Amino acid sequence: MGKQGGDSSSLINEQGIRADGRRIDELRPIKIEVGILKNADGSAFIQFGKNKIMAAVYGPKEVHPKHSALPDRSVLRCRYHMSPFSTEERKNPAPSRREIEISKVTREALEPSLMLEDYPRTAIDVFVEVLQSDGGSRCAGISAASVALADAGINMRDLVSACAAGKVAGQVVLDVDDTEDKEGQADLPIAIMSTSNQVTLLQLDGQLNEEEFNKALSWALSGCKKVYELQREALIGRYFGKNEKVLEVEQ
Amino acid sequence: MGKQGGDSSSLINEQGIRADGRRIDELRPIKIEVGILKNADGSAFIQFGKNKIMAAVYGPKEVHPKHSALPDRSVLRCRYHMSPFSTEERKNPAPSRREIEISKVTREALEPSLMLEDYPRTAIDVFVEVLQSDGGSRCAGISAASVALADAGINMRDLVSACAAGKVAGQVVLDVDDTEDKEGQADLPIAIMSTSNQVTLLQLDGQLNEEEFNKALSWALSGCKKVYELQREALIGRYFGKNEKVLEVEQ
Amino acid sequence: MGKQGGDSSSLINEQGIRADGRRIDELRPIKIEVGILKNADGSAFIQFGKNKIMAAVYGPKEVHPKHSALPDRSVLRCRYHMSPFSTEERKNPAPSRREIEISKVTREALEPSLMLEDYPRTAIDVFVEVLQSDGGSRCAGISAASVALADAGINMRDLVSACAAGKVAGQVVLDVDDTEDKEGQADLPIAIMSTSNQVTLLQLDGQLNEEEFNKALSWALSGCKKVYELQREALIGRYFGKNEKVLEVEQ
Amino acid sequence: MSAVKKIFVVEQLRRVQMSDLLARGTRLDGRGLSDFRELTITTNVIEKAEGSCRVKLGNTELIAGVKVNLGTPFPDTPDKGLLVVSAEVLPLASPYAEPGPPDENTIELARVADRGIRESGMIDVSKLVLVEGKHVYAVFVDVSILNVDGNLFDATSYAVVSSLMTAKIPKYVLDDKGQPSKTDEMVSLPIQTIPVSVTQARIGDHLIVDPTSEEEALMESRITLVSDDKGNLCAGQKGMPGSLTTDQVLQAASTAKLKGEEIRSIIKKAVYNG
Amino acid sequence: MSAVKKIFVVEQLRRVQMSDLLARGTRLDGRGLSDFRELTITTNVIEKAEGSCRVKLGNTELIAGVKVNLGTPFPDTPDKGLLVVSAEVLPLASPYAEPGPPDENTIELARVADRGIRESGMIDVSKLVLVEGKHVYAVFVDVSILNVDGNLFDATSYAVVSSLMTAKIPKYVLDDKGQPSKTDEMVSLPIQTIPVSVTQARIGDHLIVDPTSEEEALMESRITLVSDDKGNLCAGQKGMPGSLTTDQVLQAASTAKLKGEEIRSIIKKAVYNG
Amino acid sequence: MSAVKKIFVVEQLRRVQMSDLLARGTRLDGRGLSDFRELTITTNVIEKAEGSCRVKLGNTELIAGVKVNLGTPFPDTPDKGLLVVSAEVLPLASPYAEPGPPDENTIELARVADRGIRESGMIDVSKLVLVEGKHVYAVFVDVSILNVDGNLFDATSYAVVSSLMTAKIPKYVLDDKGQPSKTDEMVSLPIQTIPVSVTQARIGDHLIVDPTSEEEALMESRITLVSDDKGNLCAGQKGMPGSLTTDQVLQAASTAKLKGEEIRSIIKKAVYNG
Repeated sequence: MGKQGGDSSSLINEQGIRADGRRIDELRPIKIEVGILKNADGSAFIQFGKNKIMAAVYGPKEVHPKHSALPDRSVLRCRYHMSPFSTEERKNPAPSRREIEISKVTREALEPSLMLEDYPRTAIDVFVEVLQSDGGSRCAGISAASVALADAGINMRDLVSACAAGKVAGQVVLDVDDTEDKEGQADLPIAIMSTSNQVTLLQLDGQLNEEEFNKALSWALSGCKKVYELQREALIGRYFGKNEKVLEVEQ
Repeated sequence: MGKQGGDSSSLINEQGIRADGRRIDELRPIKIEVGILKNADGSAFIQFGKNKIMAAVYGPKEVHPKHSALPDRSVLRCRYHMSPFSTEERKNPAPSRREIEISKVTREALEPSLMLEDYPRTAIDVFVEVLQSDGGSRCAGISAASVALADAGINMRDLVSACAAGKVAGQVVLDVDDTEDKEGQADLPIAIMSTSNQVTLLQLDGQLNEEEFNKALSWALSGCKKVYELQREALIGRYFGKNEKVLEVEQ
Repeated sequence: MGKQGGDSSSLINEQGIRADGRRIDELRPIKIEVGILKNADGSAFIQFGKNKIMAAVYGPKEVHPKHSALPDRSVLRCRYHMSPFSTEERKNPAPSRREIEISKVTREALEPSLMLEDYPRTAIDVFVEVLQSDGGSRCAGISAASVALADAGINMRDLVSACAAGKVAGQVVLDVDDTEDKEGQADLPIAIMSTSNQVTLLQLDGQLNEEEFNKALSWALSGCKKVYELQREALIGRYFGKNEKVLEVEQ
Repeated sequence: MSAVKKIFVVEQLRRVQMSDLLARGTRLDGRGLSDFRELTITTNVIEKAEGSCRVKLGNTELIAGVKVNLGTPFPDTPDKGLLVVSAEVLPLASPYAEPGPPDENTIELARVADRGIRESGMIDVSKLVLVEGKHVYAVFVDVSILNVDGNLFDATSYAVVSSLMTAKIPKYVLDDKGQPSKTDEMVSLPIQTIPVSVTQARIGDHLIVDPTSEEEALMESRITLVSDDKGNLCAGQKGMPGSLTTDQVLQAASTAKLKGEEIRSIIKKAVYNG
Repeated sequence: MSAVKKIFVVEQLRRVQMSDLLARGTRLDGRGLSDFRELTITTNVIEKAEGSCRVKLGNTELIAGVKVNLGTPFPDTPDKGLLVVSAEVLPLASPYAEPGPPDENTIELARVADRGIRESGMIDVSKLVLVEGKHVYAVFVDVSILNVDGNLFDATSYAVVSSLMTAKIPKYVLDDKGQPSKTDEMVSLPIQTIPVSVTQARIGDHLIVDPTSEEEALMESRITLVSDDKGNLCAGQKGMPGSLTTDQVLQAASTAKLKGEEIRSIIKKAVYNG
Repeated sequence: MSAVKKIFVVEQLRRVQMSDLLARGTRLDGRGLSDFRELTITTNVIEKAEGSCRVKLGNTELIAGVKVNLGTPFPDTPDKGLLVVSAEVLPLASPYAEPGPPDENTIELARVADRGIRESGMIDVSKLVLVEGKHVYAVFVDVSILNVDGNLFDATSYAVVSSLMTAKIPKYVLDDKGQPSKTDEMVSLPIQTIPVSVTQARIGDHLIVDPTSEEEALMESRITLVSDDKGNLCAGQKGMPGSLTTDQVLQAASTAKLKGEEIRSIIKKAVYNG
């Protein structure tokens, strides 16, 4: 259902503080753990607010059936999936149309960052499993998947970092949570490659005028850059620091 | 449901005129347009009463998977499908058992006319899409498909022309429409190759005694021949006359 | 649903006689017919109480797709399926999770008996169709399938013979029927290769203490051996005696 | 000579042999062109079903079972009970049968069997109503095909018809709240006529009834026509990628009526004396 | 030279040609970078549907139909009617379209069209309620795509919007038992705004609107933005495995608004004068 | 030597090595034949679920979550609540796991876990009824398997049992119209016993508990037995295309009881002190 109906007046108080205590330009707490699944070639676990998401990478690997292989590069495949217990109401485990769409945009958000031409005739599988969802799960999943791809040693131009901005109670806010997504006016999830400022994911649900759109876009970009720092630290912690280092966002 | 229950007394008046104004041996208005889809190798659009049906042909073309190819001839494949908005109640887009059966008899009605042996190791795909249905859609679809096959340049012995007769309010009638199909006593759809008088489709739903059967068969055959004239004119119009000529049945 | 709820007091009377007149250690009547389907390479029909089950074998035969063949042995495939009219309430013909599990344990019960290494790069298909079910259909199906495999001439170490024991009204009983299965406390279906006493199927539904488990296991084994005698006699009758000899259990 | 060519030659030879036989009015198994194989119908073979039978037509063998429960009528026919005919060619039945959802051949088979029952008015579905628009009997006839040797259309139809004729269903009455409640009384279905299917195969210029698998492999087209007690045709289906002349259609119709009466008496005998 | 290499070379040549053209501000078919192809909308082409239209955008051609019936609202939105948008790329439409359940591309297409309608508030779904939590109108818009030549996103959106605008649905009233009953009166849907989708493709450094299939084969990324009557953006979707700079995103947003107004007037004209 | 032969030789060598170790009473990872790997159960890891836990059994790792809502009981058990156990081997978990509907292995896994819960009477389903025949609690336990390293049967069972033990579900009461209405009170599920699954693999003549993936690759058969608080066996499943002697079955039963008590105390500690 559209975002026009909700009474969102209680979502931001007069001091500009949101229902969960955040400022309008503040991210939820984020933790990233790297390399925690034994079998996967690369993996990462992200907590992004109440989102708990596991990402794993298998590959580069042989393609079945063979005729779906490409002669000049690897085939990137993604599955975004929600565990049945991850949502308020039990989710049917069969993939919904929403999950199929998010799987597609996740793949298209990650693909520009990868040097797939280095792995001809192979496939790279990315699996994103939402164990608990809380608004913004596609962004959190993309950020985790990019770290898992790095952990798997896939050659990449840059990490992909994702974050949403939106409009709640008439104001542009950073990082929309579940309640704000349902009762707010707009959600603008974005993914970027930070060093080159290239946008690899953009979706918009809900109404923004041109000024709000520009502001939301710029806030989302700055959110992505904070996520990027945490992704980098998690990878450094994994490879150069103590294992399974847990990093928390400081603002 | 069977055809026994309907009170069909109002379907033909005392002057022998049917609910839509036709005589008992009169076809509904028919228009055929040829070659109107840009991508298809051949196409035709038919209006047959309120039926609006698009037929397209792709092929001869490579077969996937390869082992389903035949060494001595082309494989003919047909899909008869109804758009969700084509019926009174919205139709689920997944193929129904009825559509699967009609796809099969459509293929078997067209196949005798085609020189499939001229195209070994290939496939020819025929797609019939019912955009609006009004009783007799399988016949109209077969007639359109045969024109589309000709438009695609597939070698053929003859066009296939289809038309139904039936029994309504106790009388044999030509070309049963939707209301007559639901409230009438019998429907006998027929397809023929006109020049050789070979029957390539025959189905019967509902009760006819031997005399009625003979009469209905002979009326249906004469209906097929009228359809054949229109098919021929449409093709001639397309290839020798002005493009997209629209022909109307004159009776 | 679990087996704790039923009031099973009426299932065995004071003389130790069960609802259908059997003693607690008595099998239901059993008939086995061999080779009754014309097309199958091997077949058997078993009546086991009210169970009526047909088993057929096709193979060894070519495998499709080819890459699922094994270089050193045949692939055994099993389908256990119930006809829609076989149960009290009409059964949906699509395979249920229960049927998929039973297909798997049936295959695993039969496989130890077969010399699959004698037929590399082939497949052997076993189809078990329950025409009427009455408790214990998986055991009856396995016993029939083993006879059908022998009828197909597949090299085997031994026949596989199956039978259940259980607990009803507080007592261990042999060969649980439908009512006893629903209202009893436990069901322990077993399959063995008789000459070597190897257990190839074991499942347990419901509660048995260690002593009851030992007793039920030993009773089920003795039931299997009676089934074995009938399987042997049916095969001898088929190949050395008069065709389609019908054998009844004598106790 | 390539393998493909060899198969063509063998098939060609069989075609010639068959053609010679048919020209002399006989068939591979010695039957005349309009002779059925032996038809055996054994009723009540599945005690748990409301009606059932096993049909053998030569080596073609199948079992039909009727299950009846209460259901809700379709919105556009609130005054009619439900009747659903399904068939499965079990993978036991032939080396070519595959497990899985029904393919187009099996769907056609079940729909043509259904059409014969429905269009003949065999069952008076208006008598299967307890509360109009709310509670009706739902009659399911399922056919499990055990062995395939040609002419599944007729064998399936006979099995469906015979199992419906033998069915005894529990009578329901309405309790004081208007809810249906089951009684111990068992009643027959409201049978109005006995539709009989007769399928003919065209091979060359000949029409033969009740083809075997071997004959079906050579047939160019097939026509199934169903007739009722009064000799009306009530359902029909041409099949296979070949054609028929109109004369052949008319000949098929008259054979269908004639042979239909013969088969009808076999069915009646099996059901009423069975 | 291998076949694969040859294809690379051909594609490379086309890319260079396209790039040269775009640098000069023009395209293969002579259009400017922000020119749409001719858009023709014919309304009420399916008389049996409550609303319908045929859309041609260049050679891309499709038909949308609206069907309305009564339904039960979702438990979490008892005060809102139902609106379901679906699309099928018919196998008639392209040599690459396959029959079968919708693939990820078609799912995305339908979801993005749906998003534009829903998030713009085009239909006031709160007015589609007869009895809260129990009886609501269920509006189905189905799109059958007949010929594919690029920019399915916009063509689909225009077809959905136009067919909703033309729809006349039967008015229901509640009878004395509170049950909905159909009247003869036909009413329009509660339209609040006309959302317009504008899709742009990035090829190299250039953004072009309304790409053809040929242009789509060379595009690196795609961005669809939907704007409403007041110039608000209300839905968006970046697609394809390439990226966009933030400047390109802002440029796309401003083009979407501008071109949106142009297209909106074509839609209005077609629907109100059609 | 062909590739296939080489694989046989390698497998043969591993088999010999394993066999030697087992004969000396030890295993590749140093465990004794009846030693479990370390079992770690962390409860309440998914705050949105009514109950949840993360189970690690060696490198096998999974998460279970309990969701509870209201449902309608099955017609044949109107006096019992609903309990549904499902499992998915996520494609994250192993290079051999494929996305898609559950295969026969996963179906068996979920059904055996379900059997242990159901047949032990762990949950008193008769207490999950609000209005007989109409409104009952429906308890869904879903298991997402994150990493596969053998013995999924036991790990899945422990996760299901522990998540059910930790679950707190909203209490419903009946309003004056007899409709269920949710209260703020949270209650535990009616737990009657703690069933414990113990799976043993036969390799040669040896039975070992809690096999790793490496051991499972060499096992000939597998037996899972579930015991309750009182030492009754309440569910069992032999698996894999090998056999067991009756002595091995009896030995497995007695080991299952013994090790079951050990594991039960680990579960209790994790849930009650967790």
